[in-house]
Formats: sequence, C-alpha cells, structure tokens
Amino acid sequence: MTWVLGNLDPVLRALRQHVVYALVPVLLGLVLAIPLGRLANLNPTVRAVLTNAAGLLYTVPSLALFVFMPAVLGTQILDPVNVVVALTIYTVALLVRTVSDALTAVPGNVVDAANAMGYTPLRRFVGVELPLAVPVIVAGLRVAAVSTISLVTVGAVIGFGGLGLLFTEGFNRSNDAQIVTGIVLVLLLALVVDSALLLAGRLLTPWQRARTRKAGATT
Amino acid sequence: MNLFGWLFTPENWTMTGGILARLAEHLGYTALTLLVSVVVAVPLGAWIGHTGRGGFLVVGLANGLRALPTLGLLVLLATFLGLSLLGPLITLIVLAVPAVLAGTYAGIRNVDPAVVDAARGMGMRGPEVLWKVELPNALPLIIGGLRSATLQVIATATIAAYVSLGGLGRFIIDGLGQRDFSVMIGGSILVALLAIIADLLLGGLQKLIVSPGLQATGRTAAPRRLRAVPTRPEPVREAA
Amino acid sequence: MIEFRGVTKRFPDGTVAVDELDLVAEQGRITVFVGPSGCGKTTSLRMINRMIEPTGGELHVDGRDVLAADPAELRRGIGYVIQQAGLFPHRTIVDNIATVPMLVGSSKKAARDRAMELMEIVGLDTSMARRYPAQLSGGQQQRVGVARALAADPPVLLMDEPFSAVDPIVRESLQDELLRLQSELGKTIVFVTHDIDEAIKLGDRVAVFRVGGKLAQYDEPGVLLSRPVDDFVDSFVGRDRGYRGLGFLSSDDIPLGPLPVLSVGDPLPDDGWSLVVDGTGRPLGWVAAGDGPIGEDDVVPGGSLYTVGSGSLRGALDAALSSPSGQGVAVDADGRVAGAVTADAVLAALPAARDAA
Amino acid sequence: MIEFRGVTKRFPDGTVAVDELDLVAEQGRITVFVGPSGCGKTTSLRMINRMIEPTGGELHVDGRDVLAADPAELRRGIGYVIQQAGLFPHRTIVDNIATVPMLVGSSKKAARDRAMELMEIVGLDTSMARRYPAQLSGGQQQRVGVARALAADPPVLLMDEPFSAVDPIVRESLQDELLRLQSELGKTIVFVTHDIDEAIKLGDRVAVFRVGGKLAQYDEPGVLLSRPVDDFVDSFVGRDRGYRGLGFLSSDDIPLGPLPVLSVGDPLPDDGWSLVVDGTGRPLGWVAAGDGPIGEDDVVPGGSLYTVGSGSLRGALDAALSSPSGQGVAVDADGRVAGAVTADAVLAALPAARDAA
Amino acid sequence: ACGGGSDPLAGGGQPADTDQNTVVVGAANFTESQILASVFAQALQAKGVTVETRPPIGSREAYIPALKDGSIDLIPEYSGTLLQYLDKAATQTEPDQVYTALQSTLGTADPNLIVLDKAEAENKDAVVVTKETAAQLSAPTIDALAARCGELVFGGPPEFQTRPDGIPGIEKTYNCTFKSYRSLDAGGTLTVTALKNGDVQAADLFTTDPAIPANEFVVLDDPKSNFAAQNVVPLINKAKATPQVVDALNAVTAKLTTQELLGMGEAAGASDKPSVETIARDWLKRQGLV
Ligand SMILES: Nc1ncnc2c1ncn2[C@@H]1O[C@H](COP(=O)(O)OP(=O)(O)OP(=O)(O)O)[C@@H](O)[C@H]1O
Ligand SMILES: Nc1ncnc2c1ncn2[C@@H]1O[C@H](COP(=O)(O)OP(=O)(O)OP(=O)(O)O)[C@@H](O)[C@H]1O
Ligand SMILES: [Mg+2]
Ligand SMILES: [Mg+2]
Repeated sequence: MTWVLGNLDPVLRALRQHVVYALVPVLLGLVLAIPLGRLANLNPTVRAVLTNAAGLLYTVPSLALFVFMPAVLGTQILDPVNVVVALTIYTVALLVRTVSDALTAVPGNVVDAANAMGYTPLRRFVGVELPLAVPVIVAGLRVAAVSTISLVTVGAVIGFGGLGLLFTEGFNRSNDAQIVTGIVLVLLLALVVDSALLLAGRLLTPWQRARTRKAGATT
Repeated sequence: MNLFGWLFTPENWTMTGGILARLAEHLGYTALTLLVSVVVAVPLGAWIGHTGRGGFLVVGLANGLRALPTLGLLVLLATFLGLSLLGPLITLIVLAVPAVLAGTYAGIRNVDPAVVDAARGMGMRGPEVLWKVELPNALPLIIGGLRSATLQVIATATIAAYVSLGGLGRFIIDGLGQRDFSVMIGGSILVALLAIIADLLLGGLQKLIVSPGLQATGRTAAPRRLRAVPTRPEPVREAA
Repeated sequence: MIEFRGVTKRFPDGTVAVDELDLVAEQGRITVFVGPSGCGKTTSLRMINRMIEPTGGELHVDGRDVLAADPAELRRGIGYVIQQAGLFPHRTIVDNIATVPMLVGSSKKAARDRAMELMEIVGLDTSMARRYPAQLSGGQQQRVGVARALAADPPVLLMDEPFSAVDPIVRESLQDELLRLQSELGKTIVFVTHDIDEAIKLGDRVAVFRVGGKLAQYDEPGVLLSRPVDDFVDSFVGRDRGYRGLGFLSSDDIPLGPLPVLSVGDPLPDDGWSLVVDGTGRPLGWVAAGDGPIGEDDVVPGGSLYTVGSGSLRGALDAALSSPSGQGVAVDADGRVAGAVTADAVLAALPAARDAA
Repeated sequence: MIEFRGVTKRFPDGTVAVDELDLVAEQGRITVFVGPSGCGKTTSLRMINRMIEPTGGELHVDGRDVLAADPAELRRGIGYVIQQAGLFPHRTIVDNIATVPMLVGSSKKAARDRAMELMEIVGLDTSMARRYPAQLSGGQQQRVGVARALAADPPVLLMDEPFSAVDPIVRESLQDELLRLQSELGKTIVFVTHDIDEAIKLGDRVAVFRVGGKLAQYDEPGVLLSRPVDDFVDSFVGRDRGYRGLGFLSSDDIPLGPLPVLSVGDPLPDDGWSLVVDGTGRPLGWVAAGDGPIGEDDVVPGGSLYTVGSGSLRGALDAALSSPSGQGVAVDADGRVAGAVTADAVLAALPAARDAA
Repeated sequence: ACGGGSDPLAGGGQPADTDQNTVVVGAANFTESQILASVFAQALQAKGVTVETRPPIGSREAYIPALKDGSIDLIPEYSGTLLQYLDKAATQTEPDQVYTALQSTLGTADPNLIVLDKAEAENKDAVVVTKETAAQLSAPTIDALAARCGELVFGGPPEFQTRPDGIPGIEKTYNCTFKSYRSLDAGGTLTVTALKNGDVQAADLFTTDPAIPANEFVVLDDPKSNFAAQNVVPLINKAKATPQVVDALNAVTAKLTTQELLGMGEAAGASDKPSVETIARDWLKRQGLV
C-alpha cells in the first residue's frame, strides 16, 4: 500500500494506458465481428472457414502475435497499433463464433414472421435479429473484454505500456508490492468493465427483465 | 532472411536445447498441468453439478480467474519460488482449472432433467445417477472444457520461458532477446502446430469415448437452445 | 381471391411437397387446408406470399401474379399468423402490432393508434400495450399475432396452425373470436390446421390434402362429413362424423316440448326427474323424485344446454342425450329455459334439415 | 393396490399442490388422474414412488408403507414412464430397456434377452435394438419408455402424460397398444393426462382434480360423463358428453333391421339408397337410385361402420347418422354386413342400456 | 515503410511521428537503465526540453531498431557493448579508445545516431560466481575458471548467448566452453536467484549490481579484456541533439561516477522500493542539476 501511494503517478499512467490498449480492441473487435458473424451464418462452409480460422488464430501465442505485427502492418516496432491490432484479432476470433451462435439462436419463427411481414433482409437484421442476439453477444463480449484486459499485460514484456509494466518492473526489482498492485488493478479493471457491460446489456434488453419478472411472479 | 529456414535446419532440432528437447519439455509441462487440473476439476465440477450446490462458485471462479493476469501471477510466484517449475505450473493450473471445471459443471447441469428424473424414477441412487447417466451424458462438454484448457495451456506454457524454464517459449523469449526473428516465428509456429495437433487428438478421443447416441445424428438431433451464457467456456489466453 | 393453377413445389432434395395444385380460395371466405403431417399444407400456404417459391404453375392473389411481384412488398399486403404467434420478443405489444404500418411508412404515432384500436378489435385489454410478449399468456399472444397480421388491413390473411399451441379451452375461444372477427371484416383467409374439428368449425370450404401434396377433396364441411370422396378422406374425417355432421344442420325446425320447472323449496317431484330453475328462469339442475322440499343439495348438475336459434342439431341431440331425464334443456339467448328437446324430435327433424342444407 | 390416505403436499414456497387426498387405485386396473394444468396430478403421481415426499398423510403400495421404504429400492419395483420418455440418450434402445434388470443385478445377457422380448411386446421391431434414442421417432421412443418401465415386471406402473408429445394419430395407436398390453399384463396403472378424451378412453376409473390439489370426482368414465358432480367437472368433461357417454353403454340390445344388398353389375335401385357389397359380403358403399347396372363409379363411400358385439351405442348411433340412407351398416367381426341399425333403434335401446350400466 | 521488410525487427526507418521538438527517452529492461533514462529525462525537462518517456523496451537488440525507426530518440548506453554490437570485430577495450572507436563506427553504421560525452561511470558485464566457487579457483579470474568451464552452467540474458562479448567472446578469449547456458534475465532477480540457489554456477551480472555485495558474490577479473570498457553514454538521434539537449546531458554525465551509479542502484534495492523517477530526481537534486 505504501508503495502504491508513493508511486501513484506511474501507476495511474500505466492504468490509463492499459484502459486504452484494452478497450479499443474490444470495441473494434465487436464492430468487425458482427458482420463477420452474420457472414458465417450464410452457409456452413463460410461458417466452418471462419470459425476454424478464428480457432487457429487462438493458437498463436500472443507475444508472438505482438512481434509479428510490424511485419504484417509495416508499423514501427513500438507503435501501440501493433498491440491494438493483435488484440483486435483475438477479440474478433472470440466474438465471431459468439455472434454467429447468437444469430442462430434467434427463434426461427420470429425471423419467419419478419420475412412474412415484408422485412427486407438488412432491415430484418438490424431491426429483429441483432436486438435479439444482444444477450448472447453481450455475454461473449464480457468474456472477450475480461480476457483482453488481462492479455494486454503481456505487451509489457516487449516494451508496451500498461499495467504489465508493474509485473516486469516489479519482477526485475523483486518488488512484490508492485506485482500485487498490478494484479489487483487488472482484476479491478476487469470487474469494472465487466459490470459496465452487464449493465449495458440489461439496459439494451428491457424485454429480458420482463421475462424474468413474469417467471418470478408465477412460481 | 529466410523466416522458415530455422525450422528446416536439422541440427536445430537435435542439438542440446534444440527443438526436440524443447518440445518434450513443453509437452511435459502441458501434460502435468492437465493431469492435475483434471484430477482437481472434474470431480469437483461433477459434484457441484450433481448436487446443484455451489454453482455460483463455479461461475464466479471461471469469470474471476479469467481476469487474473497470467504474467502477473507468474512473476509473483517466481519472486517467491525462484526458478522452480512449481510457479509456472501453478500459473498454468490456475489457467486450466476454470475451463475444465466449467465444462464439467455445465456438462452435468445440461443433462436433460427428464433423463435424470427418469434415472431416479427407476431407482438409481445418487452415485449411480452420476456415474451411469450424468457423466456419460456430460462427456462431450467435459472434453470440450478439456480441449479449450489444452489450447490455453499449450499457448500459455510459452511464458514459462520468461522465468527461465524450458519449453517452446524459450525460442520466443530468446529470439526476442536476440532479435532473431526466424527463431521466434519458428517457435510460434511450433506452438500453434502443437495446439492444433493436440486439439485434433482430443477431438478423436471425443469421437471414441462419447456414446454415438450423443453425437449429432443429422436430422434427429434437436438443436439445443443456446443459453445467454455460453456453456462451453471459450478458450482464453492470457499470456504467451 | 387466391388462385392456384397447377402449382407444384419440388424441394431441392427431390421431395414433391405440392403436386399440381388447382384450387381457388374465395374472396371474403375462410378456406381451410387440412391433412396429415407432411402433406404440404404449410408449403402451399407459404407459396401464397412467396415465402416459398413454387417450382411450377401459376399463383394469383386478387388477380395479381404472385411470381411477378416483389416479395417484400407482396408480403406487406398479406397478413400472416403462425403457431406461437412468432411475436418479436424485444418489442412491446403495441409495437409488435404496429410493425407493418411502420414498415410501410406510417408515422409512429399513427401506427400505434391503429395498434391500440386493433388490440380492442381482437379482444385484448389496451392496458397490456406496454407489456412484452413474454408477459402474455399463449392465448393472448395469439391474439396479438392476429392483430399484427391485421394491422395493415390486408385483404388476405394466411394462418398456419395459429391455435395449435394453446390449450383446448383457449383454442375454442380463439376460434370463436376468429369467426366473430371474420363476420365483421370479411377477409380472404387461408387457414392451415391438422385438426379436422377445427377445419370443420372454421372453414367455409375445406381442402383435404393427402401425403404427396395432392388435393383429395375440396368441399364445404357438411359435404365433407356426409360425402367423403374416398377412404382416405373418410378415415381422415374420422369416426363420429355422422354425429359431427349434425353440427352443420340447422335446428330451427325442431319442435320444443313443454318442460315443467320447479324452484328450490318446492316439494320434490313424485316420480322421474324434474328441472329446477332459479328466480330468473335459468336452469340450476335436475332433481330426482323424493319427499319433502327441494334443497340445494338435491340438485344434480344437468347435461349440456341447447340454445334455441343459434344451435345446431348436434347441440340439440347432445342436450337430449346428456340429460338425466332424456329431455334436453333448451334455453333462449338469455339462458332462460325455453322448453324441452328430445332425441326423437332431433331425429325426426333430420331429413328435413338434410334437404335444406 | 395404491392407497392415498389424507395425503398432502405443501411445497417449501407454500404452494399446496395436493390437499388431503384420499383415493384408492385398484389392483390390476388403470386409474387416470385428469385435471387442468397445475392441479397436482404430477405431484400426486410422484409421491407414489417417493420422487416427491408427501408432507402429510399415508401412502401404501400393495400394502407396503411407501414412507417407510428405501426410495431407490421402492422405485425399482415401480415402473415409471414420463412425457417424451426420458430415455438415456447415451445408451442403445436395448440397453435403455435393460437398465432396471441390470440395476437389480441381472446378468447383462439375461437383461438384454428380456429387453428384446419386451421390444416385441410393445410392438417395436427388434432390428432397432442397437439404435440410439435420437434415431427413433417420438412414438417409437414412447414405446421404448413403456418397455423400459415394464422391464423389471413391476406390479405397478406410473405414467405421466406419456403420450402428450406425440401427434394425435400416433397417440391413438399408443393408447390402443396400452389397452392391449394391459389386457395381457393386468398391471396396476396410474396414468396422468390433461386430456379428458384420453382419460375416458383409458381409465377404468378417472380421478378429476381441481386446482388446489382437491379431488373433484372419482368415478368410472361413464358415470363421469352422465353424472358430473358439479359445474367444475361438468365444464371440464366438456360438450358432447351426452353423445360420448353413449360410448360406455352396451349396444347388445339393439335390434338389427334387414338390409338388402346389391353387387356391382346389378341394376341400380329404383329409389332411395342401396348398399353395395363385394363378393365376400363386405360393404363397398352406397348407390343412389338410377337406371342401368351399378358401375364402380356409382358407389359412394358410406358412413362409419358399427361392429356388432364389440360396439357401443355411440358407434351404432354414429353409423346410423353418417349413412346417407339413414340406415347404419352393422357388420360382424369379419366385416361382413350383418344388418341395418337406425337412430331410432339406438334411442329406443338407450333407457335399458342406461339401467344396465 | 509500408509493406515492411522481411525482418520487421530491422525497423522501417520511419521518422518519429511525435512532435519535432519532443525527445522520446527509452530504456532497456533493467533497473539501472531505467534510472539513467529517468535521470536524462528529468535533467532535460529541467532545462525546458519537452520529454516523453517510453516504457522499458528490452534488450539492445530490441531498442536499437526502435532508435533507428524513430520510436525513441535517446537511451542510456554503455560504450563497450554498443561498440561490439555495431562492430563485431572491434578490439578496443580502454575507455577512451572504445569511446573514439564508437564515435567513428557509429558515424558509418548509422549517421543519424550520435553519442554524447561519456560519463566516468562504468558498469560492465562481468562473470560472477559465488563465494564458494571462487574459493575453489586458484585466482579470482576468468582465466582460472577456464579449466573448469566444462562442469559449470552459465546463466545470463538470452542475448548474452550470441553477443560477441558474451559466450562467443568468452569461448574465444579464454577457451572456456560452459557445460550449458541457461537463459535468465539481464542482471535481474532471476540471475541473482539462480546463482544464489546454485541453478547456475557462473553468471553474467553487472558490476554495479547491489546484489553482488549483498550476496557476497565474486566478480571475476577479466585479464584478457573480453569485456570492453563500459562507460555510460547517452545515445541520441542526431536531429534531436540541439545544443540545449547536449548541454543538459553533458552536465549529467560529467557528474556520473561509478560510485554514484552504485549509490542509485542501492537506493533502488531499498525496502520501500522507491520509483526510478524518485531515485533519479533525488540524485539530480543532490548534484544540483535540477
Ligand atoms: N425445405 C425443405 N426441403 C425439403 N423438403 C421439405 C422442406 N420443407 C418441407 N419439406 C417436405 O415437404 C413436405 C410437406 O411439408 P409441409 O411443411 O408443407 O407439410 P405440412 O402439411 O405443413 O405438415 P405439418 O402438419 O407437419 O406442418 C414434407 O414431406 C416435408 O418434409
Ligand atoms: N418444486 C415445486 N415447488 C413449488 N411448487 C411446485 C413445485 N412443483 C410443483 N409445484 C406447484 O404445485 C402445483 C401442482 O403441480 P403439478 O406439477 O403436480 O401439476 P400438474 O397437475 O401435473 O400440472 P400439469 O398438467 O401442468 O403437468 C402447481 O401449482 C405447481 O406450480
Ligand atoms: Mg405445417
Ligand atoms: Mg404434470
């Protein structure tokens, strides 16, 4: 604790950096995963290709992926874009399947009803399928966000900022307090982001609460 | 520079500290981790799933540990335990247990309640229900959990190299230090290949030991309704 | 009017779901498709709004060639109601109903006002407008489904087993409601069911399909019951069809016999059964012969009641058969005892009623 | 014999699902529990094999106090069939059926042999033995469920809406199968359904529950139809109950009238309808008056047939009502025309049949 | 450099996208480098230069490309190893020779980079053994160790294994081939722990490491000068070396002695683990530089 108070500035700087490195990829990943997940549901082959590619990306160690990035992107070695892109790739890999599953789980008769009422495909996707997929997507997003927050720390090994610095530096100097601070902050950040997503998911799906209320009332 | 040349140089495979030796170490760490995780998590998950008590624990544990930064845990343990294998092993177990636990728990919970009810109605006692009905039916999800744990562990075992242990991560960390890109990429490719092969093997195992009655049989397999929370824990990787 | 001319549907896997169907669903009438599972009812219905593309033949809705129309637009002009309603779980009831008007460009306000009207029309309390579908019972959901299909005031309504997921009592009330609605709105309705009773009750004409997508018989329900064209239709229409057929024969000609009634407190009758009524003349039940005044406990619930005017021979016969005394209780529209009806009287009226039908 | 004595079930949340139930399910008979949803049928049934613990009262199965027995052992001696069968998806059909014998210690071989026998008994082809449940249709799965419950040859069988998930046609064949089986096996069966028709068809006695877990009426089905004790039972038993009640009255006393028959090729009758039979005397259909010889095309399918001996007044009346000529066709056990039955004759026989019942 | 090279680690040569006047200070991934980087950064700030600091980057093999591609502008360096990194054939070992050679080598290797004045402070890599091991040697020198190299496991940072003055240098200069090499870290906890626990018998540590006296380790002499002089020098992007910057940094190196370096290292090891910024600021204050 005394260590934290004495080093508030660098800790807060690391935290700020961490937030940026973690949240940008999550948001980007979500934005990319939605159309990809939709694409995956077009036919089984596309789905197989996309989910297998996603699974494959998952087997690439993150440290290696960070290091590959400049080669692929032509960026500078310490460019934060490397981390952001690498983590975005992980998020997309994680979410494509979730989005695809979520869209598959939309009740067939609801989609059918939408078609029968004369919805055009795009309008149906935005107006019916996507809202109904929100609960599952949010669940997947929570997983992705939490893992990304924890994954950002690895960047510290090769010179990117974030709370991982507290690990590498604390390790170099045998400073347990510093390492523990890092762990606690990562956990706290994950908790805060997770709760925020949970809350956002609730706000986006008022009909879900209606359902549980009813279920509660009838027992 | 030939990025893949390193992989195709035979002496890189056979020398002391070469690929074969590292591969063996990597497999060793992974196997040990999975063994311990299965021994701990399967009985625990099965018991919690069967009794229905402590489900919140599984969910909380799975979510909480996901956020725990592997690198942080690793270095923290290394400052206490030094260079022993114990630190990385604990770290990897902490990574693997939630996946196996959640898979087992979800597997047992997902068994059709009507089937469990029928089993009890036929006069099976608690352990019989668990052994003869719940576990065989939960097997696909249990192995699913094991598969995602395996993927994570293989990928993450590379960080053991950060605290001076062996395994394929050596190539990544040493290559990083030496700025030898071909070694790093070669090491990464090996890790990815290993993960894929392990996953295929486990997939084969699943086909072999899961009852054919549970494997999707085309038209008749009714699609299960998806839960709001994915029951099969997604593979999560925290460090490499 | 909906016209099928040689319409065929062969699925890519080779299944012929509908085979050279020729059929006209008349303007302002309810046409029911009925038949065993897999006989192509749903496929035929869904070709009308091009949810399924025919592979052969022609299909016209109100003179318009379905195959030449833009599907989305075509569908906006055809109401469609399916089993379990297929409501949008994420929208409130009023917004569910307002969907099509908003799709075709009505203002939100206008669409919602119309939706509120429709809720009343289908018998839903408007206080439910802000609820979500999950907060409604199955029967209420079906009403919302009907209201939603009616929202754009389409001349044509397609209904695919809309009531099969609700329990029998609610189903009956939904059927009655549909008949009431139809008597006001006069839509051209095609209704799919696999329940022959439902078909007979709702259909102006009933098309019986056989497996393989062939039309076996297309007739008015009374004709279907009395003259099935072959053994398939015969067996499908089922046992009891003689009795059920009475439901299509008017009971106007049945003479009512006198039915002396007693009240609670009167002395019990000397022999046989007597009907007991309340102060307003509504039947309470029967009492058997005995001594002393009639107590509440002496009254035995009676059989089914036969309502004069709105009744069929079926109701009259059942009233007679279910009464302990053999005398069915006929009541007027207010539920007051109007007289007695006997099974013999029903049988006597049968030939005349058959000729009249 | 299963005896409920003042059995009550109050769930921890305060719901009283079953309230002081007194009821005896007789040895070797089918007792049906029927009633609206949530009335406590399932709860009552499951207390018999202690899947639910009663909170009050006593329960005896074949004289043995259920509450004193070891639950697992008790259950092995009571067959239990539930909706959608609850089969073990990971075991083959034969192993599903062999479960209980193996549980009580039979050798694998003996248990499987027995299972194969049972497959035949419930009407399943033994070639399906090695399949898994997912590879069977719903109706076949239900048969497996019944076979599995019978495997240990338990004297008592509990069945909770076993047929409600299959379609009406399959359901009817399963019901018939159950009645056939029961006539051979003579088990003590308690059967839960919410379908009054099923209850009336299967039950030797029917217990009607009302919501709140109270027994409203417990009687033979014929009595239930003719004398519902109150308005609740009355409305639950439903319309057409007078007619349906005829199904429980024997038709033995109905006099058959003469029924002249023609063959294909004979000249058409001069007036009215005439019955046409084939070479063995089985009815082909009716022909209307006309000129010239009878062609195949002239024959109109007739009404339902009334089988002498095994028939009820219901069948006889329907045969008469559904015949175009007003004369129902009575056939003997071989399907040969035995004579004519008229509606008047049925009505005339009614009082005697009622007295006899 | 869109498209990048086949070896991204070679850097793209893209100019820094930061403000032209901002000096981006980097550090290697060990504590002393971080302290020195912070000293530089704060000294520059005190003189009104806009400074940005980057998290510690890793080994030289990582940060030199970062300097080249403009990701960072300034980093504390050590004259000898830098020279050897740039010119594997370099033989100079004396501080001034090394410094001069470095300047000329740098001029040809990468004209965009220059070194400023060297400090007197030296911090060399050194072969370090435990007291017990040293006691078994005839003399505390690498020469004396050479005979037993075959029985010993050597520990050091991954890059030491391939660096010219690392294992290859020791092998060449002293004919000493260790039994095996264990990759640890750059003079950090791992190496110290490994040596202390006997996981390795000899290790690469830095001469200023406070862990050496604390654990009674013995620094072996280097009579054949495998390790060149290692004076602290600021390595800087020429474009950023304005007179203002040069003056500020030269003022720092003028005061920086080996003793001062040791002092800061000890401060870092103190139980309250002050931040490197604090250590640097305290030192600068004491020296009257801020
Ligand atoms: N997309 C399809 N591809 C192949 N065959 C199909 C498809 N849809 C339906 N069929 C087949 O076409 C036939 C008719 O199906 P349809 O759904 O019209 O029957 P239905 O009369 O509505 O039956 P149900 O009462 O079960 O709803 C069936 O044999 C069915 O299996
Ligand atoms: N575990 C329980 N806890 C609380 N209440 C329960 C429980 N199980 C059943 N009930 C309640 O007890 C009542 C009777 O339930 P039961 O399942 O016996 O009804 P049922 O007659 O079988 O209905 P259905 O026809 O819907 O199957 C219902 O009100 C139900 O909600
Ligand atoms: Mg259909
Ligand atoms: Mg029930």
